[in-house]
Amino acid sequence: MLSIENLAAGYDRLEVLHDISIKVEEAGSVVVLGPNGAGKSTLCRAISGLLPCRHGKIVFDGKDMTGASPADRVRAGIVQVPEGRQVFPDMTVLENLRLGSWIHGEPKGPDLQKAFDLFPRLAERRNQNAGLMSGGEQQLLALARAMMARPSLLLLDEPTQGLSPVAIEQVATALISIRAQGVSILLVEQNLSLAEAVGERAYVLETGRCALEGPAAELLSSDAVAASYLGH
Amino acid sequence: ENLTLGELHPVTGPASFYGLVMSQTLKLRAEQTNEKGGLDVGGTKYTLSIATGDDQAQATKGVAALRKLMTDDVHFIFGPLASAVAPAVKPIIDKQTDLLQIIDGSIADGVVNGKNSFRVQASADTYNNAVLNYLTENKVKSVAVMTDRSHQGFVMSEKRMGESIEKAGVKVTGLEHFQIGDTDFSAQLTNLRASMPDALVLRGYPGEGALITKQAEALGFKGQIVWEMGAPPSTVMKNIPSAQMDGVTNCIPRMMADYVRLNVPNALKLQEEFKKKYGEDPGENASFSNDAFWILTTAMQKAGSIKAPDVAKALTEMKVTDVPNLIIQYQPYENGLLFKDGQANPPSACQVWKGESWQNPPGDKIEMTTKN
Amino acid sequence: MLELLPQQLVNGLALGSSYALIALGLTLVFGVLQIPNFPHGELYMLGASFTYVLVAYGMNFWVAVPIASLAVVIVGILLDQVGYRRIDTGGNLSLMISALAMSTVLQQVATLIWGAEPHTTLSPLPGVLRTAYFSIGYYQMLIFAATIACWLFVWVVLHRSRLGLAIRAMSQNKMAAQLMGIDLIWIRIATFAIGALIGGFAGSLLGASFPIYPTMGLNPVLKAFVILVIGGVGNLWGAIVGGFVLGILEILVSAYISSQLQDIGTFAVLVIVLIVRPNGLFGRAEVLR
Amino acid sequence: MSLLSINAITQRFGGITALSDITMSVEEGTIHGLIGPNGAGKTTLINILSGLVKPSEGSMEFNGRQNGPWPMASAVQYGIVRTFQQTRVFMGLTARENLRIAHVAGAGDANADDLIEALALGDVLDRVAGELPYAVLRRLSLALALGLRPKLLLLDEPAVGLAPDEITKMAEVIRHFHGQGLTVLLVEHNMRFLMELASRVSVFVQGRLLFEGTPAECQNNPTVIDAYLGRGLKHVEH
Amino acid sequence: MKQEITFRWVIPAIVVLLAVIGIPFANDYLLYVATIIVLMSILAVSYDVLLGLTGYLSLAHGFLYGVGAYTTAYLTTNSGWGYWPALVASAVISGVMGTVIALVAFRTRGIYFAVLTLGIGLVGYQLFLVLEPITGGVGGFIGIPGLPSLPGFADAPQRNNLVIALLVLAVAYGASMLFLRSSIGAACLAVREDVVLAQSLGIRIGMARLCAFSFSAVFAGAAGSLFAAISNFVGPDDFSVMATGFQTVVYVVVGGMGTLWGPVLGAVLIVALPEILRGASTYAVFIYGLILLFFILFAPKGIAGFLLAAAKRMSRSGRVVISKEAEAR
Ligand SMILES: Nc1ncnc2c1ncn2[C@@H]1O[C@H](COP(=O)(O)OP(=O)(O)OP(=O)(O)O)[C@@H](O)[C@H]1O
Ligand SMILES: Nc1ncnc2c1ncn2[C@@H]1O[C@H](COP(=O)(O)OP(=O)(O)OP(=O)(O)O)[C@@H](O)[C@H]1O
Ligand SMILES: [Mg+2]
Ligand SMILES: [Mg+2]
Repeated sequence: MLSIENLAAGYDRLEVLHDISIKVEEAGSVVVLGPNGAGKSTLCRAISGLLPCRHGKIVFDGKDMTGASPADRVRAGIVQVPEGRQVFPDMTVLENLRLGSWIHGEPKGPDLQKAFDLFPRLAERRNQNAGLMSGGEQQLLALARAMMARPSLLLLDEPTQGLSPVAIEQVATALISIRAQGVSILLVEQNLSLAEAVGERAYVLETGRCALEGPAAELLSSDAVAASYLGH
Repeated sequence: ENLTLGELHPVTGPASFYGLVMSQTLKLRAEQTNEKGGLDVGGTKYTLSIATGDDQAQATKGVAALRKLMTDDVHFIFGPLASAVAPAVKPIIDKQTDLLQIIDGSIADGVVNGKNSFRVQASADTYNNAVLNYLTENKVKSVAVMTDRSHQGFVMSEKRMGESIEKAGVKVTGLEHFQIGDTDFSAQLTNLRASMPDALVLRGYPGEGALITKQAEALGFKGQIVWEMGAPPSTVMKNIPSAQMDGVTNCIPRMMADYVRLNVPNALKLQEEFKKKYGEDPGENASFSNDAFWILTTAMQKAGSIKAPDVAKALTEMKVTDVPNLIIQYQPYENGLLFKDGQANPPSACQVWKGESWQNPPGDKIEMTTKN
Repeated sequence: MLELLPQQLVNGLALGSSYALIALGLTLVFGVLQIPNFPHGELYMLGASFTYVLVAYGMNFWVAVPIASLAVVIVGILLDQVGYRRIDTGGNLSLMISALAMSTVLQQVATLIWGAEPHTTLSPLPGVLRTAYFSIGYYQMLIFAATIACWLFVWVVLHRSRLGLAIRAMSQNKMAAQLMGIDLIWIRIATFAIGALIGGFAGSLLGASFPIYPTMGLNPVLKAFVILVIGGVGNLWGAIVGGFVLGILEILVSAYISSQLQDIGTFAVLVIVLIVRPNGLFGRAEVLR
Repeated sequence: MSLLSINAITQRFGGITALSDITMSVEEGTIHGLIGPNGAGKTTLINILSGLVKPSEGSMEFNGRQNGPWPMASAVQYGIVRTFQQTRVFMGLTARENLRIAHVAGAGDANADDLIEALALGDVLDRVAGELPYAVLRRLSLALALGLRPKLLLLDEPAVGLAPDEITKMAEVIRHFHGQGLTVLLVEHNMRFLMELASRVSVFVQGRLLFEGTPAECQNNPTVIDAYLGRGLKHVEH
Repeated sequence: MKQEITFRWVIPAIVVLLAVIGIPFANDYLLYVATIIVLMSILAVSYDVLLGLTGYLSLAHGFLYGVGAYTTAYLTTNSGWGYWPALVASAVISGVMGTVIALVAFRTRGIYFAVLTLGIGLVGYQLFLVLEPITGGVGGFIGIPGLPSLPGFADAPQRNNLVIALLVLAVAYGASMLFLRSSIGAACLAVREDVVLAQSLGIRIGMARLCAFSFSAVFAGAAGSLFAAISNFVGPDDFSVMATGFQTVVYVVVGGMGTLWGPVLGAVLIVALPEILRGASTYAVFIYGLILLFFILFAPKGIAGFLLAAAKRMSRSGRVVISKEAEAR
């Protein structure tokens, strides 16, 4: 579904990612781990087109997306839940969700209903401005909003930041169920339990390079991860 | 020999419409003089050139421009036009002994010293008296006055004018103000209309004048409208349909177009020459610049010197009849002198709008005081 | 004097509607893109000048208005692409200087083409409605109607259209808007186009009652900023109400206090409004998180 | 003696009651945990205690002083300092300037070196905060608060978004300053982190104080498990 | 950062050097233009303390500059004061005015602050027009005594003016540097970057920004006072919002905000440019606008930002600063 070859990206004169290659299978799920500042978010931005590729190739669904605009990528099905929520603060919850389904025109009733079923808090607060929600509530909104776009590849950049344990459980359930519907997932996560629950394959980034890669279950329990990632 | 004469006029900026013509007139005159072999002063032939100091009608810019002219060894200055600039350059000019200024534009109070600064343009009082004469001659009983409060000359003489109107037995029913660039005068006009004056006097620039005239009519003012402003028909027409101007009277010192209409030969000559060179009409203020040029050069010839103090002395002793080529028919002071305390005295009159332009009222005659 | 009040209020409404019309486009661009678009005054001037030129060449006024307004749209989009897009992340103040510079350049271009002298297109709708209490020009009534129509138009675009949703999204979070699949470039162009359209339209209409000259936009744009703030930034309704408030205030001060103190009175009231309501009449306080 | 006591604080936003009738206290010298589902009102409480938001009802006492809450500047002066859930430092200034501001604002005695060392900021002092990695920003924001030498530090999710090794560092820092006598009110969703540090825990649900006890009691309380901890994931497995 | 500190000394050194070399030879016109540049630099440097340090955009400073000018005009012409006491009085009165304005204006922020001060500036300008007995109305104030001569400059008034203006600039620059380094300066920075965070750190933000405003008002008054004495004439037009008020912002932004030396360069460029363009006559303003546009487009952080980046590149020491701010919002 998504294949990234020898990608390099960065900010101004600072190159953050060097020579990254990652594959996400159709309906597959990949977790990306790594210490702070490893370049995980940068990777997400490069995939969704917010940052230009300096080198390498991004192929999605058989099409070369390397130079495509963010909007084109969204229309192709690559949808990101950005790090740090990024809701539209002065718009209501409902409007935020409407924007989620921007590429499809007005949101379909069932899509909305699904989002509200998943996170009832959003239904309760549908007319509250998103900026007035608590941190965790905003995070849930960001997630629901991304689902509204009916992605074929969902990029999640630390979606559990600031979520309570129960909410993380809900998110895990949701992710597992949308994967079951055939959506591919690329998940950046610090929370290993979620990573384990959702991921099939795992990559570990370190200072902008792929340090380790392998089946998630294996990798996450290996000593190598403990050494490179947990800092023990 | 070369002789550079300086000018302070706004050739750029919003006032350039007025300033540019003056600058062009001076250049035209200098060129013609050079074509005739230059200006003969005491046996030496001087080739004239005009150095333009663009003041953009702003005080600080004007001072810088004057300083630049002075460092370029210029000792004679025409201008300024803008009343913001005239007082700002005054302290510098007052202090200078080898600098001579002839104001051809500003009518501000207190900018002429009669020693090394002279003015060929009228003073504000001349403007005001033109209106006053009109009011008394036409037996107007009551009048309301609207003044552009950013116009130095008009504002500073406003009180004097009000007093003299009352003294002449005309009732002042209201005094209102506006500002250049304003576009809505309805509040003032509503008030003034309610005070029911026979006449409404507008003091400022034609752009606003036309708008006020238009809006006064829309608000139902039926009395006589009297302008007190230099108002070339081209500008007036651009702001108001000519039909709505019918019957408006303008009382000011006579200017270029007026002299052309009265067939004053020098005016016709300038009109023709200017049109030939620049392709358009010279506009109102050209007459002042033209006359300033001739007055200065004649004074130089009379003094036989191009030293400013000598020329200044010649100016104080100059008679109206001494200067050839004048357009404006200056009224001589005692002994036929052109200046008194540095101020010349151009005659004023009223013109009435008819059809597409100002017309001299029937029977209007000009008393010729100069060689023409 | 009180018997003149109806007339003065009508005067104020007429003046206010011209202010509001100019402020509307500015509010849109400022509210959405946070760009202090000083050249909005020049767009206004160009709307008037283009109309003048077209009418001078014999075109019917009502045909000239839409053509001139559309021509201004092109200039508006150019302004953005040349002067703002490059420095969009450079902070508000560099945008402001850029705006001032472009204002100057446009004024000068207009001076070089048409000269500094004022022009007017003759009013296409002369005539005055006279009642027992007040009189008002038909054309002023038309402008009043145009103002309300423009406000409705912008309101519908912003709050009832998909484009509007995207415009608001962009104004709140550019990055997230991109992630929704919104093409920022086009939204930006659309915003500027609408802003310029209204600016040009305002100039085109008002040019038939006011003199047209290169710096004619200066005063209106300053007033428009004042209105923007009185109403509350980004609030369309505020722009309309602010425009009328300012118009009526100016008239009342000038009528009942002194025409010499017109500006002092008006701006003193502005100062008081802001002291009492630091975010304008309809502005909301910023949320602190 | 309680350093901080909160008396019947209620906070309403329009129709929403974010906090209702909260009464609790924080003992001097403890690390007091505060947990609860998203939107329970934890941040709102911190906002109130630090003087950013005025409560609809209720009062607080701090360090023998009555009639709180106080405006922010006074609260800081009395020794109540907070951090923010979303990282907040002076992004356009260097780390050094950031610290200087905190230093200037604080009492002024030179604990700066101690801070820089404890928070491992020595290498980044001359870099503009905006270009620093997230984890360092998180520490820098803590350094700003600590630079004021507070008595009571209100921490709003200090570990959020941090990788495990950084979380360990963060815990060490908090423990270090706690060892110097600092009292902490700690809001956090990372249970392992919180349970390791806190000696008492309060649980908010929907703006109400649901439970208060030791971490162990808390983890075993069925209502807390239902409302907050959940059962499915091995949540403590960080 | 190191380059920044170097520039802070290098630029004044260059100014002094130019003055020492240039003053004996320059003609009156150059001296006058240089004097105006120095006056504007005084305005710009002190204004930078407000705009650059706290981020508050005031458009009332044209008015405060005018207050200084009219105070000196009135005191020296009508009340027979000597110049130096009048200078001090002008600075004080303008400072007090500034403080009052600040107390009112700081209830707002952002664009609201800018427009509120714009309103105050407009009212102030109108007051100059209306308060005729004190200000002379539209006609202005004529016949203001010039600056007293310094020893050795008695017969070169233009040189004398420039030297005195330079001395005041030195005072303004020095005071601004001290302000920047003081604890209030630090507090101002905090206010500019993040008001809420500043408050949460216990900074009395009201006090900090008030000090910055008053400080800039004092020097605006001093600059105005010099202007009155140097021109021997003051009229309202120089103090309108569109004139000095906006111009000061332009000096600071084009020069480079928050650096103190940048605004001096800004003032040099913006004041000198129209003089250089005098030859272009009708095209002058057009070219001026284009150059201004060019500068801001290609050096959005001002001349100072441009120079600093160049210096950095040369010493190849660092990376360009990209702030995360935009994203965090
Ligand atoms: N906008 C930016 N400008 C400059 N540098 C940046 C920017 N964003 C990130 N960086 C730098 O790029 C590097 C990688 O950052 P990135 O955000 O991709 O890391 P990450 O793995 O997502 O970390 P975290 O776990 O903290 O989210 C860091 O050194 C960071 O400082
Ligand atoms: N200014 C406000 N206006 C309206 N509602 C608000 C406001 N501030 C907070 N709320 C609501 O109050 C509730 C409590 O918010 P708070 O931020 O305190 O939650 P929290 O416990 O910190 O949650 P989280 O763990 O997600 O950060 C939320 O439902 C939020 O939507
Ligand atoms: Mg990240
Ligand atoms: Mg919270």
